Amino acid sequence: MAGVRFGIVVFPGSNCDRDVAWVTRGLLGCPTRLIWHRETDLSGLDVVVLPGGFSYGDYLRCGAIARFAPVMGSLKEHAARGGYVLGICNGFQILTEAGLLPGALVRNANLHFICDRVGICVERQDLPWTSAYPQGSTLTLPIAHGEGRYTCDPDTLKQLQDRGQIVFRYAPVAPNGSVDNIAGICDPSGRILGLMPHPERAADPDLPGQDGIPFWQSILRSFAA
Amino acid sequence: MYTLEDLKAHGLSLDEYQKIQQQLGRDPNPTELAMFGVMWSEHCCYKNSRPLLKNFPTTGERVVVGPGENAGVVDLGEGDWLAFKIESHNHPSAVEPFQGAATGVGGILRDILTMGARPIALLNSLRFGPLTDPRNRRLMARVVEGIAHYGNCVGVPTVGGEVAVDPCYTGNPLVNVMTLGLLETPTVVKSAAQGVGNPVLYVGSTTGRDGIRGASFASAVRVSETESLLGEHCQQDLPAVQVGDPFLGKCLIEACLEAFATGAVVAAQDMGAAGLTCSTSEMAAKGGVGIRLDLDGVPARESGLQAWEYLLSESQERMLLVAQKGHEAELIEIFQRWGLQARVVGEVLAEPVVEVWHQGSRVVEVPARALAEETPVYVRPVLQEPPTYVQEAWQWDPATLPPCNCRGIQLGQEIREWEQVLLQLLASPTLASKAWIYRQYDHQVQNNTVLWPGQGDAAVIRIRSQKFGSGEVPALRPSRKAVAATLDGNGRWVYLDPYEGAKAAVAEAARNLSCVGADPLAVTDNLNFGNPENPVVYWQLALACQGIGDACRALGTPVTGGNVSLYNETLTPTGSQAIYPTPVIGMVGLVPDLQLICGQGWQQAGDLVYLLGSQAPVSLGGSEYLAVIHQKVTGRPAPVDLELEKQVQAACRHGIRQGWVRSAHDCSDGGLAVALAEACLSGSQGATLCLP
Amino acid sequence: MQFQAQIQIHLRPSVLDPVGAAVQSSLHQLGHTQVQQVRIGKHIQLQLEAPDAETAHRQVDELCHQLLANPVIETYQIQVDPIGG
Amino acid sequence: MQFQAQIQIHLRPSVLDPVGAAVQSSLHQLGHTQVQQVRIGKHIQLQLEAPDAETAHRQVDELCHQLLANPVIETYQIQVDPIGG
Repeated sequence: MAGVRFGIVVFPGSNCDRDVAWVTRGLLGCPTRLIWHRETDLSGLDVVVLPGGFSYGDYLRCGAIARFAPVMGSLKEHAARGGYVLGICNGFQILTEAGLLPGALVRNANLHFICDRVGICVERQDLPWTSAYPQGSTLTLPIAHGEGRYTCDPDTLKQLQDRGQIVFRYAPVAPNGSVDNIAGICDPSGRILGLMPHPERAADPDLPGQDGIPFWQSILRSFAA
Repeated sequence: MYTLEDLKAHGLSLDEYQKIQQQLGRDPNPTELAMFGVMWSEHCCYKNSRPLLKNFPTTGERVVVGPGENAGVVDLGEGDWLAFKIESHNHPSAVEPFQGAATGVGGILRDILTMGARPIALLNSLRFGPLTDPRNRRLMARVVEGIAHYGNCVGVPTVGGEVAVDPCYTGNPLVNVMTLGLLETPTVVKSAAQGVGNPVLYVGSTTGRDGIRGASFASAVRVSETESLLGEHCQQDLPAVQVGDPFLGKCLIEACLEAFATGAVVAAQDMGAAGLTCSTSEMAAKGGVGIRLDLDGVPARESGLQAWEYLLSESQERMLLVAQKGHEAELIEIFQRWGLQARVVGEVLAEPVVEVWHQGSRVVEVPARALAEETPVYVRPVLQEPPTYVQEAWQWDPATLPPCNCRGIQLGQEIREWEQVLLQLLASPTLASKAWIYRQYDHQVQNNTVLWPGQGDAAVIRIRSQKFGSGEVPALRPSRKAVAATLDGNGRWVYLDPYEGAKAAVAEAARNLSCVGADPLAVTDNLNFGNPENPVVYWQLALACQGIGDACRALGTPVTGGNVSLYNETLTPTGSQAIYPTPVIGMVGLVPDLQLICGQGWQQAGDLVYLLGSQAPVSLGGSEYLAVIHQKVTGRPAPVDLELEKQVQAACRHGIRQGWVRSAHDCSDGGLAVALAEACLSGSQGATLCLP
Repeated sequence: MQFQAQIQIHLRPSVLDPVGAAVQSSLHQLGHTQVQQVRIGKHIQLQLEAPDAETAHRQVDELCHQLLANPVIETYQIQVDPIGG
Repeated sequence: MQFQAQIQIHLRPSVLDPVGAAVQSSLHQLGHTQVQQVRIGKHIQLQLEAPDAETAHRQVDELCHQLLANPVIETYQIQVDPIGG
C-alpha cells in the first residue's frame, strides 16, 4: 500500500473523521490512521488532518477547547519538522485558536447554519494542495457550517494578501460574510492549510459533485514527485 | 388514601387506581403512584390507541424486528440490517420550540442506537399554524433551528421530510422526527433484561429535575393548561421541558457502538419518556425477570433529589444497559473514555419485580408487568355514521364553484387567469420551496447522500459500513446499495375521509419511493390526533388505522412500529378544537444499485413526458386548490385504487431500472399542475404538454 | 435621558449547563483546579432613552421578559446607569 | 479565601456583531425604538480559591487570556468579589 500516509485526529464531537478516511483509505487506497485526541505519537505520518465536526461540542468558541488536547502539542512538532497539516471546517477553527493560522472564524453573518454547494476559486496552483487544478479555475465545493465567517484585523489581512497565503476564495461572494471572501488560507510555508469547504464531500465518483478530486490528487502528486 | 385531585395530578382515573390496588394487593405509596401515573399515560402505554393498531400487518420476509421493540428492523440483504422509527415531540415543542424539537431528535436517535445501529439519516415532518401570525413564524424558525442544532452537532445528515401549514395547527405544532440506522452488531440488541445477577449499568449524562412529568404532560394536558402547568412549574424552578446536549449525544453514540461491539451488552434501552421508571420496568417485563435499582448509585446533577424525582426525571442523553456479569469494568472504561457517566446501579432479579432502594430503604416494590404490560386498555365504541361535518362535505358539488373558461376563473369581480392561480398555489407555504429550511440542516455529513433534499421525491442514502474506530483504518469496500426514505401525511384529506385519506398517505409514501427507483419495504407511522375521549376523534382514529392497515397489506409494506400522539388540540375562542387527524407515514425502500435512480427535474430537451395511471378518478375534494384559492375545506377526495397504484409504481420502477426514465415525480398536494411546475423548477427547464 | 443597561442572562440552576461543565473540566485539565461552579450565560449591553432611571429599569425588564430571555429556562439580572451628566 | 468572579466578554467593536444587530432590529419591530447600540456577549461566573483579591484577579485574568477569551476578536472585563466573611 504505497501512497501518502494520512493521520486523522478524532476529538470527542468530531463528525467528519470517517468521511475523510473513506476518501483517503477507501477511494485513494492510502494508509490512514484515526488518532484519538489523547495520543501524542504522530511519527510516520505525511499529512495530519483535523476533520470537521463540533469538537468538544464547540463549547465557548469553536475549537477553543480542542486546542488544549494532548495531540495538539505533537501536531505543532509535526508541522515544525516539515509535516503537512490540513484543517477542514472545525479543523480550520482549531488551527486559528491554536495560533497555527492567523485570524478567527465567527458566526455567519446571516446567523443561520448553511449547508450548500458554493462557488470557490483557486488563488494559487503552486501549492501541494492545488497543483492539480487548472489555472484560475472556479469550482463548486460543499460547505456546512454555522461559524464560518473568517475575520482578521487589517494588518493581518494585508500580510495574507502580500504573502499569497489566501488559497481559496468564495466566488462570486462569501455566503457567510468572510472578509475578502476568504474560504481557505495557508501558513507562509504553504504546508499548513485551513479551509471551511469540505473537499472530502466532493471526491466520490458515485456521489454528486466531484470538484474535490483534484484537491486530493494534488496531495498525492506532491509526495510522488 | 388519595383524593381524586391527587389521582388527576398523576393523570389517573379512579378505576385505574383500583386496578393498581388489585395488582399490588395494597395501596401504592406516593413514589409507586407517581410511577404508575407516567407508565399508564397514553404516551407510554397507548391505552386508547392500542386496540386500533391491532389490524396493522406487521410481518414480512424482510421484517427482522416488528412492533414492540425500540425500533423496527428490516433486512436489506447481504447482512445489512436497517433499523428505523418515528417519534413525535409535539407538546414540548409548543412550550419551548428550540429544546422541544432538539430533544425530539435526540430521543429518536437513541431509540435507533439502542438496537445496536449507527444512525445514518434523519427526516422530519413539521406542521404549523399560518405564517401570517408572528408567533407561528417564530415557532417554526425555532423548531427548525432546534432540529438543525441537534442533528448537525451529532453528525447525522437530515436528508428529507415535509413541512405543511394549516390553521388547525395553531398553538399545537406537529414535530415528528424519523431516524434510519445501520446495524453494527451481529444480532439485534434487544431491550429484554436477561441473566439473574447481571449488573444494570446507567450510562450517559447526569440526572436532574428537568422534564419531570414529560410523559403524562404530553398526554393529558392541553396546550393552554400546559402554559399554566408550566407557569406553576416556573415558580418552582422545575422546567417541564427537557434540555438536550447533542455533544453528549454524539459521544453516547460512539461509546455505545463500541460497547455493543464487545458483545458484553445483554440488553439496552434509552431513558426517554418517564426516564428510569420506563426503562427499568419495560426491560424487566420483557425479559420476564426483575430488576433491583439503587438510586444512590445514580449520578445526580443536583443535590437532594427525592426518589420519585430520580425515577421520573427525563434528563436527556441517558441509557440503561444490562451487562454480562464480570464485564462491567470493561464497559465502564469505554464510556468514561468518551467523557460519560457509567455506573452500576442495580442487578437483574429472578423474581419479576421492580425493586428500588434509596438511602438504604426500599421505596418501591412493584410487579414489572403491572407497570409495563398489564396497563389499562380502552376499547371505545366507533360511530356507525360519519359525523355531520363529513356528511356535509361529501355533499359538496364542484358545480357550485364560480364560472370559469380556458382563460381563468371568476373570483369576485375579476377573472383570475390560470397562470395566476398556479403562481398563487406555488406561493402557498405548504407547496412553496423549503430550501431556506433544509439549507440549515447538514444533509451531506457521513458522505453517503446520493440525492440532496429537493432533488427527488425521496431521500437516497448509500449503505456503507462505518464500523471502524481509532487506529489503522482497514480496507473499505465500495458499495452500490442504498436505502430510500420518505415522510408523508395529509391532515386535510384524513379530516374529510379518514379511511381513504390514511390509505392515500401510505400510497403517496410508496409512490415517492418508486419515483426515485426504490422498492417500498416497510412503514413506521406517527399518529397525531386529538382527544380520543371525543367520539368524532376516536372515529377518525379508528378509520384511519383501518386505512393504514389495508393499504400496507395491499402494497406489501408491513408496519414495524411507530408512535401515537393524542390530545393534540388548538385553542379557539369557543373552546378547544382538535387538529386535523394527521397520520404521518415514514416508509423505507431498497435501491439495489444507486446508479439506477432518478430525481424529479427534467433532464434533457426533447425528452417525452408520460402521465402514468391517467385513468385514476380525480376530485377537487380536500384539494390545496380549494383551500388556497377558494378558502374551502370540503368535498370527498377520490378514493385510492391500490391495485392501479401498484401497477403504476411497478412500471415506474422498472422504467428507471432499464434506464428509460430520466426523471419521475408524483402528483400529490396541488395536483398535476403543481407537479409539472416542480419538475420544471427542479430541472431548470420548461415543458409543453397537451392533456388527453 | 440616555441610560446604559447591562443584562446578565443565565440558565436556571436546575437546567443542564453543558457549556459550563465542559469549560470547568478544561480549566481543571489546564491546572486551574482551584476554579469551581463555572456557569456560562449571555451579557447584553444596550442604550435607551427614558425619562428617569426607574422607568428605564422597568422598560428593560419588559424587553427581557418579551424577547431577550426565555423564562422557561433562563433567569436575568438588570443594571441600569445614566450616561453622561 | 473564596472569591466570586464575573467576566464579561464582548466582540471587539471592529468585529461585526450580527446577533446584536438582529436583536436590535427585532426590538424595534416590537416597538422599542428607543433602544440603541445593542451588543451581545458572554457572561461567565466562577468561584475560585485565592490568598487575596489581587491574586484572584490576576489568576482570573490569566484564565481569560488562556482560554475564556480569544484576544483576536474579543475583549474582556473582570470583577472579583470575596464570598462570605
